[in-house]
Amino acid sequence: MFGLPLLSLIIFLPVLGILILFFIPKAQTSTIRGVSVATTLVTFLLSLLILAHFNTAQPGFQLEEKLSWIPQVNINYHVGVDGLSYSMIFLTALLCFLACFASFSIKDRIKEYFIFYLMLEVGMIGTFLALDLFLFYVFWEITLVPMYFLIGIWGGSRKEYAAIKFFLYTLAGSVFMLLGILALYFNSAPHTFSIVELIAQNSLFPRLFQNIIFAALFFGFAIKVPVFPFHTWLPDAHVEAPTPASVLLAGVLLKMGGYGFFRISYPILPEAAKFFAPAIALLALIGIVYGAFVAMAQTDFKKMVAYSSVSHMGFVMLGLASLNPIGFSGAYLQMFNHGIITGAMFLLVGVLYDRAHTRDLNAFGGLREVVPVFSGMLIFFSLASLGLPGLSGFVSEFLSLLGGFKAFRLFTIISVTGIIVTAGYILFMIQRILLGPLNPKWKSLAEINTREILTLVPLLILTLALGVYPKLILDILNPGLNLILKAIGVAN
Amino acid sequence: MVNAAYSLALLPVVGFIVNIFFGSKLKLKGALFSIACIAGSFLCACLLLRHVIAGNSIEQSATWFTCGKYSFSAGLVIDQLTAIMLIVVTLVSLLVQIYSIGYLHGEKNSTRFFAFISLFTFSMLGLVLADNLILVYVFWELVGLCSYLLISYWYNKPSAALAGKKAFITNRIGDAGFFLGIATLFYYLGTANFREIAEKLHHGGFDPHIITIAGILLFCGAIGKSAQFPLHVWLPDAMEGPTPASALIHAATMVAAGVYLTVRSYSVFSAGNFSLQFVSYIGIITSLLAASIALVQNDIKKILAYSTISQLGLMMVALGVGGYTAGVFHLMTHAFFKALLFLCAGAVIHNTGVQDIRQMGGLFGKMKITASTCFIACLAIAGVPPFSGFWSKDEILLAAFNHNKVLYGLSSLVAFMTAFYMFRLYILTFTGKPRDPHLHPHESPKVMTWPLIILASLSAVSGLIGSPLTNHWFSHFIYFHPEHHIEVNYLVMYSSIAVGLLGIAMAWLFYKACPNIPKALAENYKPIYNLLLNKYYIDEIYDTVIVRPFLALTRFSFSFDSKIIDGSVNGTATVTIWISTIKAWIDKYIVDGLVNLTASMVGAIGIVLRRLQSGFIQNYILLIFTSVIIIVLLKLI
Amino acid sequence: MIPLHHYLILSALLFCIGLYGVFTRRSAIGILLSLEIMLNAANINFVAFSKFVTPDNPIGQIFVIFTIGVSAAAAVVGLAIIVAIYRNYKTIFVDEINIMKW
Amino acid sequence: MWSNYIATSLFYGIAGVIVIFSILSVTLKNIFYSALSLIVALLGIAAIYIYLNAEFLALIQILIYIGAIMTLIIFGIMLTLKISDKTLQQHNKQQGLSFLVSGALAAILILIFIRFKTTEAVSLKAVSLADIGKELLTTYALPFEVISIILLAALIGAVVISSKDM
Repeated sequence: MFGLPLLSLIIFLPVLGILILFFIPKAQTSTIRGVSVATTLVTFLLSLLILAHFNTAQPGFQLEEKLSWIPQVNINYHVGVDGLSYSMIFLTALLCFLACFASFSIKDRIKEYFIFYLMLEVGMIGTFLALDLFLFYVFWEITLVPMYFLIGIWGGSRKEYAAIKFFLYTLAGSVFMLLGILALYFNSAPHTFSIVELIAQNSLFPRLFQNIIFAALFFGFAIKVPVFPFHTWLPDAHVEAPTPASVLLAGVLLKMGGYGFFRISYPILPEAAKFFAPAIALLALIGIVYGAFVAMAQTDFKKMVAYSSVSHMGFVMLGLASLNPIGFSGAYLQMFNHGIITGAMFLLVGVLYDRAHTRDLNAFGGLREVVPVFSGMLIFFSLASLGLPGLSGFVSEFLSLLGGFKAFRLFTIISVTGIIVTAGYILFMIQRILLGPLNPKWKSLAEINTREILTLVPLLILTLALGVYPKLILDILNPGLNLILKAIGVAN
Repeated sequence: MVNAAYSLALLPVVGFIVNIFFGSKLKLKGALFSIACIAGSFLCACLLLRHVIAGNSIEQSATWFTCGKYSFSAGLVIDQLTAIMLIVVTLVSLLVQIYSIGYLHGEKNSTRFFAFISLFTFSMLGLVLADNLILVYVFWELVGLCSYLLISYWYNKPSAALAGKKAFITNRIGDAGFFLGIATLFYYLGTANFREIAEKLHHGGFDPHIITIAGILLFCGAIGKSAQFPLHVWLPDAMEGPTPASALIHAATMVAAGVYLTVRSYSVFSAGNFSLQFVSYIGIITSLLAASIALVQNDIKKILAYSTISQLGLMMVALGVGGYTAGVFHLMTHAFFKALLFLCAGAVIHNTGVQDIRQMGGLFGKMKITASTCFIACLAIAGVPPFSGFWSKDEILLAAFNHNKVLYGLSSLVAFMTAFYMFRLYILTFTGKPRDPHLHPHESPKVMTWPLIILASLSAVSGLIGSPLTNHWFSHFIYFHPEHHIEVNYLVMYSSIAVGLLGIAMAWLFYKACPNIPKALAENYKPIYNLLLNKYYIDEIYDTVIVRPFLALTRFSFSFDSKIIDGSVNGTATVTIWISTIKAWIDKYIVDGLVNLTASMVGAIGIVLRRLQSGFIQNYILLIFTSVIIIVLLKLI
Repeated sequence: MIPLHHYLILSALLFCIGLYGVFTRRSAIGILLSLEIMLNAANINFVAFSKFVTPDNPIGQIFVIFTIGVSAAAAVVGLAIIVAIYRNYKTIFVDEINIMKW
Repeated sequence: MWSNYIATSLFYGIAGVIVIFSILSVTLKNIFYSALSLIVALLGIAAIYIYLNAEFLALIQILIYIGAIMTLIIFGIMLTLKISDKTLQQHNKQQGLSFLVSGALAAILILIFIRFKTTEAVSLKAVSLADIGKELLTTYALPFEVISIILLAALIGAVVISSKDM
């Protein structure tokens, strides 16, 4: 429309918000919040506008923009959108908009907070839209900094530890990723950072080279996802981060890892993808079962949700490793659904924590009597999280497992125990918080307020809609996934 | 007609939505609305039944979503089996809801109950209507959810909360197997649609081992949902829920879903080479186990729960020995009389406030309608002709007789025990003199008794449709292999009557004529008595063998995670710091030593020059200009 | 007619007087005053050179206009800073303002 | 020739006044008197501008320096009351060295400047105000605008810095 560079617009719109924020005195909190909400809202509307200009049935990238950036080394500002990135942008824009409301409970250094918040949005959207590996890496790193500060300044009691751990851990992964990217650049002919061109010449890379690069990239992405032995930064970061940061961390940042696999590792290094598939499936299996086990043992609500993320993201890896359309759809859908459901779960944890100032599961009990609406919401999203049919989590877990079953029978059979344990810890959590006799300490606990309800309702509707009619999103994803499968060379 | 099917399924959803969102305002009106919705569903079900009896069937399917070349469809199928199930579900649901108005009278927020019941009805109808395994799986879990919600309806009671959780997780274990079964079939046959599966299997050419494994995996789901051994433990605990919910979910409909699934996918079972035996073995083990436990239980609902498990086991036996029709038939009659029994028990509990049958007694005089309907239900379950249970049980025994004599003998034993414990219950509850003077029972209101009367009449006569009197109409209506000629085996029939009557007589002897016998037996065979009373210690065994090690394992995982994995991360950091410390030492004393030497010389000079570093800006300016002058002078010279 | 070097000498003297003030004054306002003297010395040079070197072109004068503008700005901002410092430390003696001094 | 003579001696008189009052301005103990002496010196410089055929500058010198900047400085002195207290040491301890350095610098500069012995200007044509205006708004339009912005920024900056909140 009007020939606007929609993608650049959506990436850099939050920058405009940041610039405006610079000129607002820090005392005017309501103006600052208003500007931030407006920025995220416009970004979200832009994401809808992109959908209107986006042909979902057409595979490949659309609305591409390409500008020469550093021509000496063939680095371009190259962005484009396809079904895979679109779904992630939509998720990012939506969660940013909603978490912005949850940010109202932040009370100190509001201006700095929102500046970092919007900066984070720039990085996230940019990562999902970049088609140039260098640009991708830049955006990828941009997300680190604001998140570091969000955790380190507005976090909980062990915030410094968590923030530094998060930063160093993910940075360590990024270094390997950068090495991988550079190796790809120097081994392509002509030297290029363009993802599209690299995919086109993916058959030229020798097998050993592919394996090494895949492993390097794997570190970068796997730490972000996080895949089993690299997951320990996640619980710490989640527990210490303020609610909106947790939402974005779980909802979007983890997806960047999965997105990296889909967008870069798999199509560019198909031989390695096949070679490593069993190993990834094994890690996924461990992640699913082990994450669920550890979640079961938690007494901290937020930590439990954090470990459930480890378990749920295991399904993404399982679907990825399966290398078939069902598994891929399941994995990608699981990324999207996990963003929505776990985002909502973190919002709910935040709602509870704001009122009770504790997250100890054993400290609650019988809250259903006092806060029925909150309880309804919590039960709804918990059920979605445990994969109840009719809600979105089910479809993706089902497809991941179904895809995994085709490729790795034994692994999947063991993974299925994960969904049993998941039911266990989720219901155990519900039992400890909502059921049982009312702990008299919470007799006058305040009910969830309208702002918080309105924050959750869009997520609720999406969860339900995607659970009942997953075609809505699968139709957007399918062309992109088929293209990746074609690039890997798996017969569709 | 398709519209009827849609409105049949969607009306309860309307009831659910209205009640869950506006229930707190609507109160009784919400309940009535929900009943109206179910009544509408029931009418639709009747219409559909007529349509099906006329020889039609409906099948409709649409693409749900696609992944690459794989397409998942959603659709409904209405054939004879579905039509019967629809009638059973909607009718029992309708009656239970009417009954619940009376039962939950005065309960705070009772609309929540109606909302959940409506949701359950929808899910159950969806389960029955679904035309493929994946869709069945969806609704399968949804009914499990409703069961969870209704069991922990009184959420303040910790035991109710625990029971709900136990039910859900136990079911999930079965569901995991169910899922794997679906996956196996999906990839092996390329479809999950029941009709297509049957067609493909009919053409043959499949590895029977894989089909057997698939069948057994599917049956895992049924084991969980229908509370078969070894996953039966949740059903007795589920009695923590309100009794009407138990009647609908844990007696009549949901627990029968396992049987329904086995029936629906019967082609898979019969194509395998061991799966049917497996079904019958599980069925008979469950049946014997539950019936023997029921002999000595004292909680009225627990007895009924074990009875339900036992009857479901019998249905499985029927299916396992090829009695396809018999299984479905018993499912239907059982739904009526077991729902009736539960509702009667509910009326008793509602009016007396106790659940222990040893505290009851002599209620017949106070609650005539309840007692007489309960009597009819007991006759039906005990297998006394012409009540419904007789005809269906007779068919099961006949099928077992034709197939395997040992199973036949054991099934007869189950029938005997059933008759015994049911009449033990009846005699202790309704006859004799009141044992507890504090109880002041009275008859329930009409809104509760009418459903009892309707169900009682159904329990009495519904068996006739499968009896020789109607020329086995039912077996011509629902069948796996069409059977043209059905012979009546009088040996089986008479022995079945005899077994039932023997059980009744023994109950009368034990609890009416010589009340000392049970006590003496319990004294003399104390280990056996305790074993039965404690349900073979299965819960305890599970607790020690599975639950505790599992929880220990979770704690171990967590400490493993925080100590070893996270420890290695932190360890890396620590090691880095150590290395830095060593490097710092080297830096400080060796590398820096040289530097320090230089530095100390510089320092000596610095002591002199530090006076220049006064920190006063004007001093600096002065120095600057002094330097300028010096430079200029140097230049000039 | 006054020769160019007279003007220049005058300006040199003024410059050095101003410099002396900058060196010795303790109060910031005093330093500011001395700075103004130095600026004026420079201005005199500009105008003088303008007259004697490029008589047809008023570039020197225009430069002085700019210098005056800048010095006005400097004085304004400088005074504002001095007033703010005075409000906080109750002194404007530069050797007593040592908050930034380590 | 007399007029020339008078003009020359007047120049030296004015120059002397400027130098003397400048010296007073940097040495007086009372900062207020220093400011007043500076005003006199500035007036002298304005007169020097007239000698240099720069009447416009002379006007500006009086208007801006004396009328604006000095007024501002006097206000500044009044706002910072304590500093004009006579009991306070107004000069620091490096006066001797300072005198030497500035004296040396002055000597050097004078030695250098004395070589510029151009007596006569090439043209005695006074630069007209119109010329200056034309140049300012054509050739030097950009610097002119820049200086306006600098002034504006200084204005705002001064208000912000000295506002009570800081």
